[in-house]
Amino acid sequence: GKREGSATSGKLTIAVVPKGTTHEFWRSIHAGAVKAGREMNVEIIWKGPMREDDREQQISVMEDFISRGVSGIVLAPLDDIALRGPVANARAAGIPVVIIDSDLKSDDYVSFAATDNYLGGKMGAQELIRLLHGKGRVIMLRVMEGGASTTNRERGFLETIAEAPGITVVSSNQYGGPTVESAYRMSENVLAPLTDKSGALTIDGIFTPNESTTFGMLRALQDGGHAGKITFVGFDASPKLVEALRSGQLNAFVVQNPMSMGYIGVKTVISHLRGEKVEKRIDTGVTLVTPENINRPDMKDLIEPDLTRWLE
Amino acid sequence: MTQATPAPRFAMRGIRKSFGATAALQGVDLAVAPGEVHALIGENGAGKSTLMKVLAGAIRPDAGEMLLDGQPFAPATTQAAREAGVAMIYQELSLAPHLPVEDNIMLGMEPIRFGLRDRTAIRDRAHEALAMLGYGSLEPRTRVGDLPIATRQVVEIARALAVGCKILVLDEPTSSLTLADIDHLFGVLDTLRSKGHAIVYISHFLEEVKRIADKFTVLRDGQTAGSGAIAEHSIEEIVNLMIGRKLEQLYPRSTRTPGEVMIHAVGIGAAPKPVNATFDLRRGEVLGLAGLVGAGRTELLRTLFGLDPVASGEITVRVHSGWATPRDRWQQGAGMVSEDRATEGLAGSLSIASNITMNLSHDASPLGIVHPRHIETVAREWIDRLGIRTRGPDQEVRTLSGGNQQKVAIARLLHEKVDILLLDEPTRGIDVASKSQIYELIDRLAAGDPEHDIQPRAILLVSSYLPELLGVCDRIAVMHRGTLGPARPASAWTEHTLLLAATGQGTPA
Amino acid sequence: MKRSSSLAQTLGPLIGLILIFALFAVAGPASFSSLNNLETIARQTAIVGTAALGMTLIIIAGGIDLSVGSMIALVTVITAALLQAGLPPIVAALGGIATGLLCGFLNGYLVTRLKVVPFIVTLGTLLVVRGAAKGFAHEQKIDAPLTWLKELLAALPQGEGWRIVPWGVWLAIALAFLVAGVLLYTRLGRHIIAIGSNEQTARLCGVPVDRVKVIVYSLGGAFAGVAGILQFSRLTVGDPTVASGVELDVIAAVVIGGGSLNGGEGSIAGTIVGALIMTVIRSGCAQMGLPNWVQEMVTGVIIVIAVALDRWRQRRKASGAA
Amino acid sequence: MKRSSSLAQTLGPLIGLILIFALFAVAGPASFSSLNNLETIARQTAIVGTAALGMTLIIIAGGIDLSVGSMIALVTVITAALLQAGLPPIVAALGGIATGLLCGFLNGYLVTRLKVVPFIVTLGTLLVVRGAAKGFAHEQKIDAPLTWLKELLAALPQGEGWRIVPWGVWLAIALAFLVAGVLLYTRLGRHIIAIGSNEQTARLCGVPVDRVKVIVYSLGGAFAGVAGILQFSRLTVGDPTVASGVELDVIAAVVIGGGSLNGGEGSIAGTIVGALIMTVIRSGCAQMGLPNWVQEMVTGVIIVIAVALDRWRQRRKASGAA
Ligand SMILES: Nc1ncnc2c1ncn2[C@@H]1O[C@H](COP(=O)(O)OP(=O)(O)OP(=O)(O)O)[C@@H](O)[C@H]1O
Ligand SMILES: Nc1ncnc2c1ncn2[C@@H]1O[C@H](COP(=O)(O)OP(=O)(O)OP(=O)(O)O)[C@@H](O)[C@H]1O
Ligand SMILES: [Mg+2]
Ligand SMILES: [Mg+2]
Repeated sequence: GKREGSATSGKLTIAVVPKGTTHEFWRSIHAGAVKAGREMNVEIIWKGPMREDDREQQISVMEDFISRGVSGIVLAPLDDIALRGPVANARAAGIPVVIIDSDLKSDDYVSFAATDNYLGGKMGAQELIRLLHGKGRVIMLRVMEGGASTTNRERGFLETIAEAPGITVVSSNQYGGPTVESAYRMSENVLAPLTDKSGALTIDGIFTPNESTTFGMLRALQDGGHAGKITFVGFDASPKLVEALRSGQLNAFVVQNPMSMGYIGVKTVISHLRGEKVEKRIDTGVTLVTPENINRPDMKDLIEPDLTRWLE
Repeated sequence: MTQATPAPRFAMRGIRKSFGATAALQGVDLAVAPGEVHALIGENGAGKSTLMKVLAGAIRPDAGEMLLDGQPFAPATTQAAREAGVAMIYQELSLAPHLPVEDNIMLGMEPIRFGLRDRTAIRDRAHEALAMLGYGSLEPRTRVGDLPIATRQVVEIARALAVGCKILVLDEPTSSLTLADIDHLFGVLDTLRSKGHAIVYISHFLEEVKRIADKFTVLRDGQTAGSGAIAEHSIEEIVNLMIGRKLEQLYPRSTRTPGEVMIHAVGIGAAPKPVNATFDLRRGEVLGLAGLVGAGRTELLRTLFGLDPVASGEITVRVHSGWATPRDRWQQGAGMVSEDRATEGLAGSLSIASNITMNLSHDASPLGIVHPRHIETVAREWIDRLGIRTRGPDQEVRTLSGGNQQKVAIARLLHEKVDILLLDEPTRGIDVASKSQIYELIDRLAAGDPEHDIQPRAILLVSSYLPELLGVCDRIAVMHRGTLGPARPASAWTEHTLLLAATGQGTPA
Repeated sequence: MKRSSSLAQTLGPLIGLILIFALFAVAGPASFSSLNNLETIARQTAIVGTAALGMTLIIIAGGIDLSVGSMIALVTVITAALLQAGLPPIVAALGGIATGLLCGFLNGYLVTRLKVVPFIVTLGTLLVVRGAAKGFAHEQKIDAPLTWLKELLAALPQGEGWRIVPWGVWLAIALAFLVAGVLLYTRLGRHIIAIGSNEQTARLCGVPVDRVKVIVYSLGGAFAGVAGILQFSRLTVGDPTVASGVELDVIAAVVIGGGSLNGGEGSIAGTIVGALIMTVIRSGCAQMGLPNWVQEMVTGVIIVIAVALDRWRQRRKASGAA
Repeated sequence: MKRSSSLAQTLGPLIGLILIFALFAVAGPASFSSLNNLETIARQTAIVGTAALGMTLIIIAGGIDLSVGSMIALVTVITAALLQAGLPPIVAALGGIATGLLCGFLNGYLVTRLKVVPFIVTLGTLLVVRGAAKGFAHEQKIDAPLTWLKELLAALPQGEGWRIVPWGVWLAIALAFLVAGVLLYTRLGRHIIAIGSNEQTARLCGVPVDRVKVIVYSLGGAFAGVAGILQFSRLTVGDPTVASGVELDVIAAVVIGGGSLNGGEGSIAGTIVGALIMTVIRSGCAQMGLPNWVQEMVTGVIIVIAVALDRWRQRRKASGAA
């Protein structure tokens, strides 16, 4: 039988499938999922693809969980179409799926809990316009070809920034790639032709749509001695980025609420298993963090959550 | 020879070929009639192989023309030459070790049936060719890589026979064949001759040449030095033509005084051979090991030298007993020349200098620093002393002629100043003049030079060439199926008794 | 005795596979050895396995092909675009495979004409083909209408259990038999081994070395094309970033299965076993819920042990029996 | 004549490098050939270049090391952890390098003891070491206090122009000279070449083959360790996911520079030029603002052309002058 895994243990087993496992962001989701698991007394299995951009692998992981017969799955799909098949299979096997983080073009899932990524990009753009007083030259470093959530942020940013007539986007077609090092190197290469003879940058603002590009760009700015001299809005938090914000090298970043995303994802799937009615779309919120609001107590859980409490 | 000069099957005229600065062929003529076995003779590096590779389409000549049955012939590829009926057995074995015997024999000529290769036909034709050479019992599905070197040579010959040809070129086919195999081969050559094939036979064994060939051509330094009918010339005359002077005594023999025991071996056994080998090797003597191919002499040497594991018995090299790595053996003052030059003996892509000094045990400073100039000087010295024919110490070893390669392998031992020399077929593929140089060298090493305070060495010589064993060695032991017989003074053996012992019919001690 | 050597050579990896499977069957959840999961493993192996068929030929011929992952990506993109253009699925699939074949032909052509080592040529085409895929797809995924292509590697629907595995897996199995047959029963197969074993000899014997190489790389491309179709079947979109780094998996499958990067050695059965070993480890670790990093370590250790045991067994046999 | 051959062999790649550079200097933005950008190129090459020094030795000895990227990642993690534990930077750096050396030793030990081909052994350690890095770092980046280590590869601060490039690049250059010296002027270097040219001959000649191999892989690990320190210097955090896939870049640098995967051939100067070629292409394309996919295609094409021209030149010379 397909449900033997859960039947023998008597306890519900919820598989949480992230896009990757090593970014800060996913650890927060993991912590949120574990938190929900402890509260509701279910077993949480955490398993993502080995390579962080590998759709094929994520499909395999889903298949393995369906074979194993877990009670429910919380999935952050790497692709809005490619994961349709596994989700449909899960449904056929009687396993409910809750989608988090990125959308899936399918009707087979129970609920979708995520950040409004387009809004996140839009908020970044608005902050940059505000900081630059509506005029200047800006660049944006993209993340990866075809990533749905970051593409939405990039779109949100570009469409909003286009509404400010005084601002020109000088470069927006370069990709930082999968790792910090690749983003770093690409940042250096993008900045090089935008440097004048005196070594100063000929641009005024920068937007980067995720953690690795933000950190890579920050390192490139620090290296070139530009950090703090240029308006820089990033996305996602990590200790180094918080430090940069406090020291003025980063002017603002947009954060999601990954912990609540993980928490809500697990909770929703359990509610569904218990026969309760759940909403089809749940917004987990985006917040702009600036030097002014960073010390507010409610920000602490967003940017420096105490993950170790939940992860071992 | 009964007819009056028939039209040649093929003729080569004014063939020239240079490799960079080396002029390998400088206008050579050669014509061979149907039904003629033509011996091509010459020193190492004279250009024999190069000439025949031109005929076989493996090398494009710089100048000259060829006629095949009176028609102009200029094969662009080996395939074209093969299709025109030229088959060649190359000097360096050229087999695909991962394929079975049958596929090696039929490679490039596989019969096809229903779009698939016709395995029965392939097997039959391979078997047929092997049977002609007396190897009907060799399983055609054996991987060539699993065969000993001698059997590989048989496979190589079988390949040339299997495809059917008008012209057959054999470049030193007997360098690692047994006497029985040679008899078989000559039988086959006789048959082919009577069928009107033209055969070119390259060999450094002039006795063989005398036996099989009708005519001969001598090459010297890429030029034709002479030719004629074999029957009308003595071996001495041919040698004179080859080297341009009279050869002194072939097997020199100084007074040798056996000294202390250098290798003491008792009941050496290894899987699967040797089974049981007991002998003593003393300083100042040359001990010969005779035996049929496959008897296990090579294995005995490899076991002694630490290249293969020992299964039983005791080895003592000087004061060191027990098994040791090749590195230890060098340090104990022993060195070995491998029978397999191409795959083990030499690093073909490295220079002469690197090959001679590969070990570097005493060329480097205590900190391991090496001066390239020093190595070059050392190499130059050995090139001079052994008369290695080369552009210089930097030449890649694989571009040397076979005999000169062998000298490089021996130079390595001399350079390391070893006291014990294990020589496995050291004169394979070497011309008469070089052979005599090597015999002289062996003699000098065994005798030592008291005047210059040079100690005599101990030499273990494996050879399948009986005259050489009888001429060079002080004592000879015969190995039969892995068991080594007692060593007796060379004067107590004749070729005949050696052969009997090697086939297991020898008189017990 | 030597007759069975190619079978015997596959025996080592096969024993390894069985041991590893047994390990997970005992240590993992009960579901691991269920029929259902066997089907999953078969489906997950199909893509790498199919690409590895071509790679086996290339490696036996003494070459290597790093561009296989990029080719798979390009094929998914082309297939998706053809479907989107309204062509029937079979035409789209054939178009995809033809694309793979063409890329393979390019590899072969460059290797034989430029006399550049295959590592560099295919490193170049790895980049070129990947770039072409991205450019063609405008750096995005290409959506395609759902067709029967998606059934190729989909989990079996209820009531079709008689098929045991989906059509795509059967296709891969059929291709494996075909390639094994080519190696064993055709002149081409012998020539491939001869070239990998000793190129010089092959040339001297009149084997059309360059032509065979071009054929081998083209076949490699065609199999990457089929793998691309299977990949597309799983993704249902054309994805220019898919299968990056898959070349290492494919090459590893061949080498675990007894292939030698020096050429001359390798077998289809071994390659399939090699590909299965890797899927089983991955699937087993995933189902045991091991963290990614433990899974990576376990995979690494098992690969080395499996190959070491096999080589040790072979050496022992060689010295014992010869 | 052969005396200068190693220099002459590097000439080909060098001409390639100069041509490629000229191409971008003309076609790209003016900033490309600025001193500033030269410094950036030097900094970006340092990591791959340093790792490639060890890889050159390994490849000359006839081996390969796929685990170099994983080692770099582990070294950044260990170094960060040591710094976090309050150790002085120099100790942390040495600890990192020692980690690399240990991993390399493991590779060498397994290759010589298990008699498994290096491709498989290092594929295994690629996974094991990467897994260890992730596990050690709890699948997270490890923050570390800022120390002078970060200056190693940082852009030169104002007023320190006399250094031309940062210390890390000087370190890499010094190491390059050191390794080139070892290859040319030491017994070890000669033995490495001998083993790569013909291992059997080397064994027959009393070269301690296994010992030399272990040393070579250990050195490879140590250089990966130094590369890891440089990588850490750029990141300032320990990142267990960094440098994945970098092994292909490193191997490519060696092969573009004239190294042969069959062993026996390769040179340090060539390797450095090879690494520079790749950085220059990447940097040039990015600065011209070409889309990513065009960059990839251009890189692929240039790599193949560069190597093809070099080989062609060598062949012509060999047949013309030799
Ligand atoms: N590929 C090559 N490159 C450079 N020189 C070569 C090459 N092949 C042969 N030679 C040179 O050409 C000359 C003739 O060589 P060849 O092999 O024809 O001699 P051979 O008469 O067959 O000698 P042996 O009896 O030793 O086989 C030699 O000086 C050899 O060094
Ligand atoms: N005709 C054959 N068919 C199969 N195996 C053979 C044959 N002849 C020899 N062998 C194997 O080859 C090995 C001995 O090889 P090898 O020829 O090197 O011995 P050897 O006495 O050193 O001969 P030589 O030095 O004259 O070549 C043994 O393992 C033997 O079983
Ligand atoms: Mg010759
Ligand atoms: Mg022998």
